[in-house]
Amino acid sequence: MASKKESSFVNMVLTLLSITAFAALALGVVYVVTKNPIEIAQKQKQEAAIRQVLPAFDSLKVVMLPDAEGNDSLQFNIATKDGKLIGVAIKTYTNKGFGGRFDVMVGLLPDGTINNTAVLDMKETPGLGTNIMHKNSDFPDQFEGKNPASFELKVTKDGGDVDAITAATISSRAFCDALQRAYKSFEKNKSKF
Amino acid sequence: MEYFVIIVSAIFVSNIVLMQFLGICPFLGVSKSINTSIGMGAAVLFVMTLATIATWLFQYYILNPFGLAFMQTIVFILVIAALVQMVEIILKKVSPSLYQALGVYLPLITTNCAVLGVAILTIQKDYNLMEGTVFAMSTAIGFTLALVIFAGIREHLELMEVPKGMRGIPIALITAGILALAFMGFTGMA
Amino acid sequence: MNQIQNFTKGFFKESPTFVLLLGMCPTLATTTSAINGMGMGLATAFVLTMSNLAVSLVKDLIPDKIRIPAFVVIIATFVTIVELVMQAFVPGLYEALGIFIPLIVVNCIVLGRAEAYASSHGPWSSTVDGLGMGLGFTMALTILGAVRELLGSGAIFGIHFIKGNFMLIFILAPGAFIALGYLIALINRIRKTS
Amino acid sequence: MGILKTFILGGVHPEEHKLSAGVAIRELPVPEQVVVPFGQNLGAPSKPVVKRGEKVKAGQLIAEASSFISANVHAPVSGTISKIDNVMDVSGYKRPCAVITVEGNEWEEEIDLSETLVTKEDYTAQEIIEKVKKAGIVGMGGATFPTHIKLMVPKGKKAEYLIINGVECEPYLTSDHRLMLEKGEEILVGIRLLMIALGVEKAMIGIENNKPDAIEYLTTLSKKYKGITVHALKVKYPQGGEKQLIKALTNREVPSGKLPVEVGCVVQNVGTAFAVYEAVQKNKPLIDRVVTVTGKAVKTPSNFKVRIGTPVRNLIEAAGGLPENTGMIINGGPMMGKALINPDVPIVKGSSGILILEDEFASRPIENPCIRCSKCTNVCPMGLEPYLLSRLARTKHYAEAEKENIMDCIECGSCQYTCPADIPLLDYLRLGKSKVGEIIRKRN
Amino acid sequence: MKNMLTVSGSPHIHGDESTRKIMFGVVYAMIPAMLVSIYFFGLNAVRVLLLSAVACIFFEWVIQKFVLKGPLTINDGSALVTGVLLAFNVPSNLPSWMVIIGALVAIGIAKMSFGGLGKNVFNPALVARVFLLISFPVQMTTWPVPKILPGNLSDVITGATPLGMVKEGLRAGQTLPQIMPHLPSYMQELMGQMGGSMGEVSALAIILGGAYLLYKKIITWEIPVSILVTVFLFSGGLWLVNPLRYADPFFQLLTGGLMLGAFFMATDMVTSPMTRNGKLIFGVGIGFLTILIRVWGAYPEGVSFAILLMNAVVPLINRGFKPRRFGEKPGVVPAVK
Ligand SMILES: Cc1cc2nc3c(=O)[nH]c(=O)nc-3n(C[C@H](O)[C@H](O)[C@H](O)COP(=O)(O)O)c2cc1C
Ligand SMILES: Cc1cc2nc3c(=O)[nH]c(=O)nc-3n(C[C@H](O)[C@H](O)[C@H](O)COP(=O)(O)O)c2cc1C
Ligand SMILES: Cc1cc2nc3c(=O)[nH]c(=O)nc-3n(C[C@H](O)[C@H](O)[C@H](O)COP(=O)(O)O)c2cc1C
Ligand SMILES: Cc1cc2nc3c(=O)[nH]c(=O)nc-3n(C[C@H](O)[C@H](O)[C@H](O)CO)c2cc1C
Ligand code: SF4
Ligand code: SF4
Ligand code: SF4
Ligand code: SF4
Ligand code: FES
Repeated sequence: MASKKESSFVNMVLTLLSITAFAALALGVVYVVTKNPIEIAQKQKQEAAIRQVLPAFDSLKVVMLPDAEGNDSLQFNIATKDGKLIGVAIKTYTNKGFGGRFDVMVGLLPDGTINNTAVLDMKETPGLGTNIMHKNSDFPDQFEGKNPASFELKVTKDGGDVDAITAATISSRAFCDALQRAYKSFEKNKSKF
Repeated sequence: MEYFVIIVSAIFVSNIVLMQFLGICPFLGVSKSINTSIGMGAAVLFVMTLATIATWLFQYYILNPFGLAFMQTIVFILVIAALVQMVEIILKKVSPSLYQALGVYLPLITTNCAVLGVAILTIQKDYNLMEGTVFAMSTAIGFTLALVIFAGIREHLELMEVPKGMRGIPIALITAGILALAFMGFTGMA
Repeated sequence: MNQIQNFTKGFFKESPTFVLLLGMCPTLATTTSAINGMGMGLATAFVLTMSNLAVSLVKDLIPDKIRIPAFVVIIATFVTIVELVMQAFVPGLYEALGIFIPLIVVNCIVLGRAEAYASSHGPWSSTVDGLGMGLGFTMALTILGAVRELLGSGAIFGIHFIKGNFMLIFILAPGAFIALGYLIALINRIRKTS
Repeated sequence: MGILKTFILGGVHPEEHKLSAGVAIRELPVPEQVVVPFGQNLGAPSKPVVKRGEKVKAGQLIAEASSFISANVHAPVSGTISKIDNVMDVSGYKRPCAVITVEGNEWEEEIDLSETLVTKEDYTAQEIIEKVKKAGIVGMGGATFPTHIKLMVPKGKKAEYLIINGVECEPYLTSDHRLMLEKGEEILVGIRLLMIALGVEKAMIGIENNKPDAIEYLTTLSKKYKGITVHALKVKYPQGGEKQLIKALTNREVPSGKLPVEVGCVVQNVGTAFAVYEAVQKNKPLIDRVVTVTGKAVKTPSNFKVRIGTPVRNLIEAAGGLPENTGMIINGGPMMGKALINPDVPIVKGSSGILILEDEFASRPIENPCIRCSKCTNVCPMGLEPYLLSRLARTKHYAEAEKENIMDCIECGSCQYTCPADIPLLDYLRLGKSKVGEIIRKRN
Repeated sequence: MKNMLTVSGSPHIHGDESTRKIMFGVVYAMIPAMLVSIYFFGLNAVRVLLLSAVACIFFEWVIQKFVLKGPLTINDGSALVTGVLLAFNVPSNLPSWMVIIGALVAIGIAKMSFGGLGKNVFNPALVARVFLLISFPVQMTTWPVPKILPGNLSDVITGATPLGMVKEGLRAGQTLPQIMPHLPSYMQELMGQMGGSMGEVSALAIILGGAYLLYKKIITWEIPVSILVTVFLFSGGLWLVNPLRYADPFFQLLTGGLMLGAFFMATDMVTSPMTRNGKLIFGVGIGFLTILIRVWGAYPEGVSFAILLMNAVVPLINRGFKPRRFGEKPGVVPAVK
């Protein structure tokens, strides 16, 4: 076995440099190998929500448009197929959640009918508030195919048409709030797409 | 208002130790007496703030422009380690009394995941430099708060006959659990 | 100590979680379910094994004074590799474990084993040590995850025994502390009696 | 009478049971044999000056002060020193004692045995102190600190008040009460002498309000004596503690670890004042004292004037004999007194009472966990935290115990008396105090 | 005479206080509230009360006998107090097995893990209550509407607590004057005609019990008074600032578990400070946190959390607020008149 290297300055610098070089090399290789998969994974994640809430499309245009009050703007993903508008996926939000703000992607058909929804990220309580997500309950199903023009986006307790999740009225209400925001903004900006 | 939310959230609602599980090791290890807890808290406040500022600058002026964001972990840990070293050396020269007070805790902090954790969280939350600094300081205050409360409870338990099987870490964890339970009362405030 | 003992010590006798009380943060944070615990454990085990091997290979080339920085660079490299690979191939799990993957770099089990074991043992022993400790850590996290998942959601590895949730608190922060506290007390008791 | 004075912090009020308050002092016959311990005072035991077989007269010096804090001991009877040996005394330990077999009734010549009141005051302070020292007077309040030392005010300090302790706050005990009723004049003369010795203008007698007869009697008498006032106090234990009494009468607080003279006070018990009278005016050394024999099961609770060295058994016999269900015999009161191992030990200068408790009071209840009710803290007259100090002592945290002022504890027992969990707090406190005391001594 | 005398250190007499007396005093003080809860919630209240008390005592016995193998102290009555208070802290229609889990948490986790009576840091009944609240939020926030005997023997209707209604109404964008008409009147709140946990509904019954505790000197005034005054002043201040958003102070005093907390739970001597000033600080902290949580937090009610949070700082308070030591201010040597 080789004897231990002494801690001279040159030795130290050399060793650190070579370790770093090796590390950089290894990382470089892995980076190159994983670069593509990561990009795909990330793109998929972003688009997954949009694909989930809209019918099949072939091209997507992203614009930021103001909300109904005009003091904030929302991300509109305008989807077309063969050049024809088939829907808009709006990234909307609410501040009224149990755990504060959460984001929802909502897909609206050109006439304003809700196609589908997807909750993006939230801090609601697991097992309660999280029931507003598809994988946990059928709460979101009740919005599909409803047009907010005729479908009151409020929980029944407040005189609306939405059946709230038991013991999670707050989250249910917040969810409605997010959809309402999207719908109003959609109505206001209708002319722009 | 923005800053107020960051502060309340970092100290109470999402307390780093009780809700985010960062810095558990010093929490369990250094919290045996109130005085050391305060010392540790002060040291963490100091290092966490500096580290967050330094790593933020690295992230936005070196990593991002050169497309090296994937090197975040390795760069941050080296920056923090170097920073702690530097702080130690400077402190020794400039303020021996402060060094006396904080010195023993500094090496412990390098490997404290809370410091690196906050540095990374600051980037993840897209905070600007000012927000990041406030966030880091509030987090450190939240850390100190939890540590001092906990130290008080442990000094108290020291005088009690805690059952043999529960003495030490188990009762400390259960106390932390109940403390976390109590902190859930702050839910929704920010 | 033969290699079998060297391998198995991390599971019980020197369990990093229950006995040495190392790496408590990821232990508490990532065990909301058995599968998350296991994922975190495996990621750590990989870094631990590889860095042990790497350290034992280069230990004689490193001057003493820069030992720790050198180890940190080695460990950080493997952590970054794990990050990139997970991001690419298991993005869901990567998301769930969040910040605790990069934090493996400060997990004292990893640096601790590099310092305490790999820097004075050969590559083969070091690899076995890392693997044993890593899998011991994985086992501990999986057990804790399973307990919390069972009590919190009435499920293990996602297989539900009851509809809906059970005691929500065990998925949340307080339940993590409490479950780990009693697990450690229990293991202490078993160790004392055996 | 308006609002009665008392101390502020803490205190308890146990049932008083002053069974013998109306019983006049009787002189107990001299026993056949007395046992006189040489160490009857706080401080160093005295050095014997007699030999075995030697004949002594009553009042003759048999042991002299051995060091600064020490006091003379005199033969309480006339007779022969039959033994000088280690005999068990009230402390429960075997200590050097002189055993005297009583023969005849001879007294030292200069002692004036008449009952006539002498009110002569033309003594110098030095003369009085010398006489007090010679007479072997120690504090009769129970602490048995040599009185002449208390009379020598340290340089740089000045005494303003002489405080006379007629509080007798312990339940059951009545010896001071009777003494005040029966020897009021003598006590007041004694107080005048003490005032001269200390060079103070003012003396205050503090008496708890459960002795209205004594208050009235002494108030009337005190009009004749310059500078002496009598003060009725609210009944509250441990008002007799000197720091509490000073607080009650003067609203001054003796600082932690300091002596009363720090706030210009010197405290003496009424019995001490009486002894000073006898020593100065009658040349009589301290060879007898008033002792209460009491207890609910005792046939005739009484107050006796007894010679030092008389076996406790004799007193009990004179009060109707030892009751069947006796569980405990206490030298002193129920709060601070010391349990005796057997009734054959002798009465000493500090014995103010013999209390007999029945079986059911004798056994200690089982200790329960502290429920942190803070009652002990609320009753501690020194503002301490007994629950904490006892835990610190038990878990050997002596340094913290010192910081928490454990040495301030006056061992009054109020905390233990009140504790609903029946924790023997004072036992732990004494343990802590002795350990901390050791540490402090080592440090100095 | 027997030749064995007992020799022990002084003092040789003892006052007539005992742990058992204190604990049973608390049980007696809870009788009015128990009767009210039975009056309003019927057999269900009896079920929960009995189950909770028996389960608490049972778990204490099992743990002492088989786990700790120490002396048995179930006779001291503290487990009974915890049991009844736990029952007071849950809705009367809580499933039995949840009550039992609550008892296990109170006794097993919050009390016996620390070593039993006197050693716990947190109020056991409250730990259990919050544990249940977070574990079973649906069942713990489904309140049967109080109905007067004997009508309450059968159909259970559920309604919200006044605090819950206020919180929800505000979240839905209503103002207080819009919400208030739907709430019970002050008189109803005082008597207990409102949704809520079993023991917290009637402020009057609780005050009655509290008065008994004060009279018996089992508790002292500092904690309840400082809590109530703080709540009154803090909420009153907010109300003056904006009566549309902040409920008035009487409403805050009469609703939720405030009275129960102030008289029966914050006063638990084991988990509260030792000195007068400490107790005052403790009470002010509880009052302040309660309103903070009620007004700005996610939970409609904050008393339980507030008490637990202040329990945690009791060791610090005890360190900071020492009794006044005798001779502490020796500098003053006042003249005597
Ligand atoms: C620990 C805990 C977490 C909760 N989380 C949520 C939540 O995420 N979303 C929600 O709407 N309500 C949540 N709640 C319930 C609310 O406090 C409130 O009771 C409920 O929203 C009212 O709904 P209801 O009218 O259906 O009873 C939670 C309650 C508890 C105790
Ligand atoms: C070591 C020691 C030294 C003392 N020195 C003096 C003294 O110099 N002057 C004095 O007046 N009293 C002195 N005292 C007496 C005390 O102040 C006090 O009167 C005595 O201890 C009896 O009080 P107690 O019965 O309240 O304990 C001394 C006491 C002790 C223990
Ligand atoms: C708790 C406590 C209670 C006391 N009660 C009395 C009392 O009631 N009467 C009394 O004369 N001395 C009492 N003493 C003793 C006094 O503190 C003090 O020693 C005595 O008054 C001094 O006078 P002396 O030296 O003449 O005895 C008590 C001491 C303590 C510590
Ligand atoms: C005035 C008073 C209030 C009490 N309050 C509670 C309480 O809120 N919760 C509880 O579990 N026990 C309570 N107890 C009972 C007892 O102190 C409690 O079980 C201990 O905390 C257990 O160590 C109380 C006791 C008293 C004397
Ligand atoms: S070294 Fe760091 S990560 Fe490891 S146990 Fe200690 S504090 Fe935790
Ligand atoms: S020494 Fe004891 S018995 Fe005597 S008066 Fe003082 S307190 Fe009472
Ligand atoms: S014995 Fe000591 S601690 Fe107890 S009350 Fe008396 S002075 Fe205070
Ligand atoms: S009186 Fe007894 S139970 Fe109460 S605090 Fe003091 S020691 Fe504890
Ligand atoms: S893992 Fe140790 S502080 Fe987080």
